[in-house]
Amino acid sequence: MSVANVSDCRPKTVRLRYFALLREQAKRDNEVRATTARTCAELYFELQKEYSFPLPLSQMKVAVNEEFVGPERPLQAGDEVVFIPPVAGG
Amino acid sequence: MSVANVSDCRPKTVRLRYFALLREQAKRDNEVRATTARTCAELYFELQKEYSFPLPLSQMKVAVNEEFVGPERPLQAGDEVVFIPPVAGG
Amino acid sequence: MKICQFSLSAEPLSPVLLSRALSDTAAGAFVSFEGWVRNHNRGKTVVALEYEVYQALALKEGERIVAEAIAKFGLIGAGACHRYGLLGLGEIAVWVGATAPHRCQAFAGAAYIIDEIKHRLPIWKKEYYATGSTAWVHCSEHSH
Amino acid sequence: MKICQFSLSAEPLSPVLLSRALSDTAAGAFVSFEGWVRNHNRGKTVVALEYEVYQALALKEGERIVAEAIAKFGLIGAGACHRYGLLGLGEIAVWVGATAPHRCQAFAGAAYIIDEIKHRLPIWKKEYYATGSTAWVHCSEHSH
Repeated sequence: MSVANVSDCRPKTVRLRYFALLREQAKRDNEVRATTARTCAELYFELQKEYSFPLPLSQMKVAVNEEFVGPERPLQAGDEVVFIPPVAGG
Repeated sequence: MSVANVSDCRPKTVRLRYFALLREQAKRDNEVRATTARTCAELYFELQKEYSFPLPLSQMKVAVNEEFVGPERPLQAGDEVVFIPPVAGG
Repeated sequence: MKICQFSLSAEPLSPVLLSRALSDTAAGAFVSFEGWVRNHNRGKTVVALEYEVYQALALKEGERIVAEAIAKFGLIGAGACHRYGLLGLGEIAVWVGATAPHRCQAFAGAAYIIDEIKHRLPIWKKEYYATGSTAWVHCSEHSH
Repeated sequence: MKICQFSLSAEPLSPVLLSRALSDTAAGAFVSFEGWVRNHNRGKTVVALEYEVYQALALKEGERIVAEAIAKFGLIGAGACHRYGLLGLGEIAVWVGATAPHRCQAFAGAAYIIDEIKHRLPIWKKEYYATGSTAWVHCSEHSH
């Protein structure tokens, strides 16, 4: 295991915000969470187990620190992560 | 010459209204006119000579009694005839 | 009942009042078009416009155009109003509004109405230029 | 300088004020789109809507969408405003406006902005039905 991976596995603290369906399902609109997830995708799987989110990751978009990112983006301590269920403007 | 054609050749009185370019060229916005023209097209040629209308009939639309008609429509006494130069709504 | 309105106005147009007439809680989409008097056309500086209209025929043709759009695109309602007389820069020369269940219909309907108005309505436009000259322009020579 | 505006509002939208911001005497054409809260969707009677928005990201994404439309279609200006919170029937959920020298550009620009808003803006819609039930709907399930 490389040094980088060891570093990735340490728990880090991230902030989550929940909207719409996810907010209702998680029964909260934000949380500060210590996680060993290395990527946004891994974090979603962790949350999905805990809150029984019905939507697969493939239907979500992901934003970190107020910008859209891919699901494989590595998580860093202090990140604000938002999983975005299907939207409906207009 | 048939009876109908004899009838067509008698002078009949029509009312004309002029708009835009034709109004400026004719120096009037309407007139009552006795004419032997049998059709709207013939009437236009008559007017074109008198007022030097610059536009050929092919660029005009014709309205009789507040409805669009073809240029070959027969003229009848009492018709209100309007030759419509190219329009520009909007 | 479908709302289908066409009018001519010597006074400045009010988009608020015109669109209010199309209010309908069955409509999800509203599209409006406004033609504004702009300060240039074909390379010339325009200072004002004058519209001259053959009212009786314009009202009939305008209503036909709006009714065609409603039928063609399944609109819930549509309306248009054309200004005439002398207009200054920035004033609204024509207003078109269309409502529909879905936005594609409303966009297509409004575009149809303004296209047909430009080509079919017996109304004429005189441009007043900064040079002092004027010209009758028509829709094959320019477009908004 | 091109006008490029996107905003979110908890209060009812005013099309007059929003369009006034786009006034420009170089513009010949103005097209606006309004999304209205309608009384039905997918066969159900709707009595109200609620929009929940991720404000910080929605403002950035909304501004990007409007800027893209200006660049793509050569608009003179464009703007959009999305309402959030609880809305009653007939209220304006979203307003889009685009100005251009010619009408094709203004129509295409306004249509682009609303299409992108519906698919990209991080905003969610909950429908309240006459039956007392509610549902989060998204843009693959319905359209205006």
